[in-house]
Amino acid sequence: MNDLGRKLAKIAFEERKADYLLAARDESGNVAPAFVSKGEDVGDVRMDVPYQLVMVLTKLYPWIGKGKIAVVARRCDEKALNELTKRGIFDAERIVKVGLACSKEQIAKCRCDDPVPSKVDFGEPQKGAASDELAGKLLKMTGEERLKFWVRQFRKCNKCFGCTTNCPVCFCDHACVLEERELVAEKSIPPGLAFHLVRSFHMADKCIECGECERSCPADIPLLTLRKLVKKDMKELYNYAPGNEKAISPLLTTLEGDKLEDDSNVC
Amino acid sequence: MSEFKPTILAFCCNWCSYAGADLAGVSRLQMPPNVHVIRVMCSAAVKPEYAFKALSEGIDGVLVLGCHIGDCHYLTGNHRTKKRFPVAQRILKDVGIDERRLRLDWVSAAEGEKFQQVITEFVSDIKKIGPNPLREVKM
Amino acid sequence: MTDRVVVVGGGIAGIQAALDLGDMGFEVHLVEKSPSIGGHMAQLDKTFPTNDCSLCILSPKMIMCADHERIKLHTYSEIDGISGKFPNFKVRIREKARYVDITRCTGCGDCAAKCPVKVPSEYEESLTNRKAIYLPFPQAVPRKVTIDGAHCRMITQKKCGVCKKVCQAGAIDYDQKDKIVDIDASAVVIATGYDQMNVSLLPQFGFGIAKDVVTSLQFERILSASGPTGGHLVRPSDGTEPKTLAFIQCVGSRDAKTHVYCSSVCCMYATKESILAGEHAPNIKTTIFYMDMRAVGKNFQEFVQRAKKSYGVRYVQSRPAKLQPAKDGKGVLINYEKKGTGGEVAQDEFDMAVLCPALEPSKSASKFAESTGLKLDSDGFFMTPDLQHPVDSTSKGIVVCGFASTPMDIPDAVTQASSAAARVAEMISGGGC
Amino acid sequence: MPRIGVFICHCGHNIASAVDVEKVAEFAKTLPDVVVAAHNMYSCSEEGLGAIRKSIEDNKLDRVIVAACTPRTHEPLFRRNCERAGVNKYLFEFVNIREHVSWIHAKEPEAATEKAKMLVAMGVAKAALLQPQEEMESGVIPVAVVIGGGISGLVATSTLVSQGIETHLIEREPQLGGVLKEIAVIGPEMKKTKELLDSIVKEIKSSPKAHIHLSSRMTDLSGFVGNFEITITGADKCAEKVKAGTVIVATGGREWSPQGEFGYGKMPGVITQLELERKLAKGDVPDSAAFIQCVGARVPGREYCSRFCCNASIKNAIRIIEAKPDAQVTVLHRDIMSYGTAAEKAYRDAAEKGVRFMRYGLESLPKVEMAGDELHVDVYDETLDDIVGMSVDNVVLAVPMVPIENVKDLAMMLKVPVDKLGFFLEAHVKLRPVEFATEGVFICGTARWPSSVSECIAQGLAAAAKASIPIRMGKVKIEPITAYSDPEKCIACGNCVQACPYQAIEIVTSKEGRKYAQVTEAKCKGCGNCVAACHNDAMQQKGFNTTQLSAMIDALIKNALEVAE
Repeated sequence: MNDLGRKLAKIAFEERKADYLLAARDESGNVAPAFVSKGEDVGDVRMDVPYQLVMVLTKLYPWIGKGKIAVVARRCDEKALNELTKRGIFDAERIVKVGLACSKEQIAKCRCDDPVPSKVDFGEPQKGAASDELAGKLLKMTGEERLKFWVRQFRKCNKCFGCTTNCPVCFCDHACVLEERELVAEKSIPPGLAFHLVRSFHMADKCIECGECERSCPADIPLLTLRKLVKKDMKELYNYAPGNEKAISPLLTTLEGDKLEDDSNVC
Repeated sequence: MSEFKPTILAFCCNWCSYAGADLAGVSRLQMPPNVHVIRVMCSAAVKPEYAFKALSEGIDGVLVLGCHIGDCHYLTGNHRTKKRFPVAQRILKDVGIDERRLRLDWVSAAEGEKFQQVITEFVSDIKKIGPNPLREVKM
Repeated sequence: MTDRVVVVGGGIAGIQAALDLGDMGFEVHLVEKSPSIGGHMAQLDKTFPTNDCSLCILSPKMIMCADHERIKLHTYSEIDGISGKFPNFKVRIREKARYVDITRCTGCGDCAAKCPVKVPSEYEESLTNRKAIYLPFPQAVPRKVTIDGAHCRMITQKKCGVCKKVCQAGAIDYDQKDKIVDIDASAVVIATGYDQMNVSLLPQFGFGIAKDVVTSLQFERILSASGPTGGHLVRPSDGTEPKTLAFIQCVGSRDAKTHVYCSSVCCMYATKESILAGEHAPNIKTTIFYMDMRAVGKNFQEFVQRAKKSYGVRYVQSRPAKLQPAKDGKGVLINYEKKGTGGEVAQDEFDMAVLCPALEPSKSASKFAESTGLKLDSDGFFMTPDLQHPVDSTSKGIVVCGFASTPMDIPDAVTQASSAAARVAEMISGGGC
Repeated sequence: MPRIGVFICHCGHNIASAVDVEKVAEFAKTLPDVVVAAHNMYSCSEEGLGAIRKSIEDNKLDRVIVAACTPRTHEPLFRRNCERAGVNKYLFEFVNIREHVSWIHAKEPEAATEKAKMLVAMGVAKAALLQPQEEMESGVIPVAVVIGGGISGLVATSTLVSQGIETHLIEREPQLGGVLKEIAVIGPEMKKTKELLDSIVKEIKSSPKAHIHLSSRMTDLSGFVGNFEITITGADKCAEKVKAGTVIVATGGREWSPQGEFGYGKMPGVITQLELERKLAKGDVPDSAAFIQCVGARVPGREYCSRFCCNASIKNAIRIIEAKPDAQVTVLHRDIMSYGTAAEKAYRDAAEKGVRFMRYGLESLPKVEMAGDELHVDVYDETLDDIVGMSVDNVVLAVPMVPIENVKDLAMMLKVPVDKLGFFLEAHVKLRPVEFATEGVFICGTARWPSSVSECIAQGLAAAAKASIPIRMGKVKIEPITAYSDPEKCIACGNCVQACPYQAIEIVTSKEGRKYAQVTEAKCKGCGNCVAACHNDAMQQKGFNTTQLSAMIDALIKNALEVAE
């Protein structure tokens, strides 16, 4: 167990009274998830690789009947946990977060503008990236140019579902509607544009911009840029950023902050 | 190619806009023949996914017509429609499809003339915007 | 003791009573004297205080009534007489000749298009004409045409016959006669509603003298999108949009010379119509001349506040004495006493004025009153003396609901219709007291 | 494979004038699964319906499409017609080519015919995927529960039991009568309250069907129309469970207590209307009185008019003058709300008997002070443009009726809404005044809105009439357009639960421990909110499921876009 491991174990088990700890560690030169219970050796912890621990937690959680679970969480993981809690996947009391502030390189790779978790236990808090450079260029384009850009990008998609499988907040894995024939033209590779439009809509009120979809896409489609464009829309429309725990339930299905009588009822 | 005749899909709710469309018919209000109405029980039952499917496969315009806020037969159905569709419109814009191809509006059961006005306006808007580029672009 | 009930009057109260009784398992005969059920509510553009479109909420009930397997509609029919006593009444219904076979007519309206005879339309309060063969309004139930025998040239002078030629369904039958239908029923529900008082009896209010003085029902038709002006607020004299509008409350009501009672609904519908006028003509200046602004129901006071604040409606507490045409027959000059000036009379000019006439119980009901022991009060309303049974009339087995018993608004009329259904159920199945 | 029959209607020439009906019928024959396509003059007439039935039998059809007018009027007629020909009435699709085509494209026959073809193609695509449905029915327990033993609750109970319906009446006080008990005489006819209440209570007690629970409260309610389960907790804290088909809420209201207005609480002679009722009942009649109307009503924060206080003041003014003919009685008001026949007559009688009515405005409120041990009232009189003073034995404050204290938790328990003031919110303020949006729960009396005694009685009767309907019918019919979930696809994210306006969906756990969303069909109104909220098509709506609607879009794309090419 390296120093990081010892410090992590102390925070998780002693300070935060967790019964289990989920972190990423070094295993013969690779990085792998480690799930240890109190007292076990957590091994040589690694915090420099953007590992999707929340994905692992979603899979393990149903099998761990009771007890508190500590998990190393960057700011995007923390936001993912909030959105998943809102949708009944976890119950909040059983999850303990150990805050990891992302390094400059990681922030640059994700063009992340919100890299610092609410409680920082590891890493130095850095300033977020100003904005997604490609998104800026796209916004300046005309509609036709933008459409040409995205049609050329989505033509490379071979419907491998890498983006949905590795997305922490995309949890209808075994029944994703995008596999249904109706919504996306049958047997068509690349899938119709509807595939990406529908996915963008589903992500609109829960995408936490962890960048995993872009990293997992074999065709290097700038999916994170598309997510950031939609994020800007949600901010402008509803002043809402996915992942904020104050909003108790998913924005698009609730009537939060919506006055029920509307005097525009003038016909 | 002859003058562009748009193909438009409309979702009307059984209690208000579909009845408004009927009243426009009963009052013989003439309007362009490009809009095809699908009846649903409430505008809140219209999944934005339908609009994405239609627009990405060449339909030129999609219209969702619900009851006025406060008139919804199911109390708050149209509040959700009012919240969902602006997001769908913005996503179309982000991808480069003219978001005016998707329009949300309210028509009461007594507003035959408003139905005529919305249909006429939407068809002329779509004619100005032009054919849906995705019609030729086979992905 | 059968479980058959006759409901007299096809307005909102009659429709609601019929629906409730039908749902309770009784066999209902709903008798309506005009060609379609719906009553005055069908003429309204919107209803207070929510500004719901009146027909939007009424026509589903009309269709349910026509489609209900235990309700039989007798439209364009009148009650010739009611004999017998509870629980064995014999009700004689006269189904007036329509000269149209309603099993064949599909309400397509070709006949009306071709009919040469024009008659002032009752539904449009004589603002426009209908034909001698007509569908009262597009959403009429049943959606069948009727030949008005008094004006049809074929019936009166045996000339024309255009409608028969045009009718592809072969539904026209000029030799149709009135049909008498005798129903033995255990109970009768009276829901005959109201009619607007004839305001030409009060010449000081200028109706029929000043073209731009209209009744409130006429104003509803002017506001209605399916009305004669297509919903454009224009005044009768020159078809221009009025800039200033006046409402006169209590025309014939609360007046010892005509009717002592208060008609209960005029304050609220005047407020509603003033709001609608503000929506149709945004910079219109509206004044309501009232005595007491009786806004007593749910959200009614807020409705009045909304008229004052968002639509700038001016409420003047005064009872106008005289209305007369302004220069060259257009507009209206109104003389009224200015409050707080010790009786000084002012005269203002308005582009248009709306009279809110007293609402009288419909005359058709009083015909069979004596034969059934139904007593009417001094104003012509059916007496309902027993406080514990507010819908029971003075004749056992006959209940009264809606405006026929006392002035009330639509929610109270609908409530009383259900109360009438409860009383009938109590009397028939429960062996009520 | 479905066998589809398409029947295009001429509707005389209403459709045929703009739509080439034969061409549409020819086109319909080319559509997948269409076995026969015919057209007739009037599909809705007897022989039109007969022709369809015959074609169903001859061609062994199992899907029927009628292309004619609007489904909103004749859909039930054509559904019943299919049923008579042996086809499940929900394997029927109505295509509107009159109001939506021929009547609005009268001058463009080719375009109208093309559009009619498209709509028929979309109708056929949907019809092919329709599933047979049965109108669901759920039983109704023939018992009613009335909450609240005031005048409205009593009348509702008495009419229900005398219709032979078993009824439980729950009253939280040890005796029946509610607020009305404190009023000796009811205006304007001056009927004795005791006589009225005793007569109704006698009627209730004489029926074996009535169960009166005094000093009891409803502490829980679950279930839905037809089978509610209500827990009644008595004074001795023992809980009794009652099963019922329908519930009537008649919990009434209470008099608003002034917070020192016009010296209330400081000057002894300043009393509320109910306090005056108690004085008059004891025969303690003042020599002079000033009624002040709209105290705590029609003011910012409580804008509403409490409807009956003017008539109550007029009644009590007349009682004072009749007891003491030379008593000085003045009513200070901002409008006299004596609507209707009897109330307006009483207003005139009071004036004739010498009651003085003076109007005041919010800007010039009457002032009440003690002059020695005498109460003195000053009010600005417009007509005289001067202050008028009077000394009186009593100043009677006509205060509004307000909802009972615990109305919020009662509403939570019933899962019915209250408005911002705390009065219960009925289903529709104009046309469903005694029903809640939640089926099977009804409302009457001052819990809905302040009402006069005769109005409360009428509302009690009306609520009872509505409550008796499901019980008399013995079953509640549910149109099969309700939602249903596919447990395999559902991941229990709860989007649908939050989207449902009728709380008809809950997350349940299957035997194998898997969580999924389940719809209670009796509560579902078929709005489809949940379907749109569900991201992976686990939630579907009968008659409008996503496969059917997507097939309609496909049909439009296939037929319209290829034609346009």
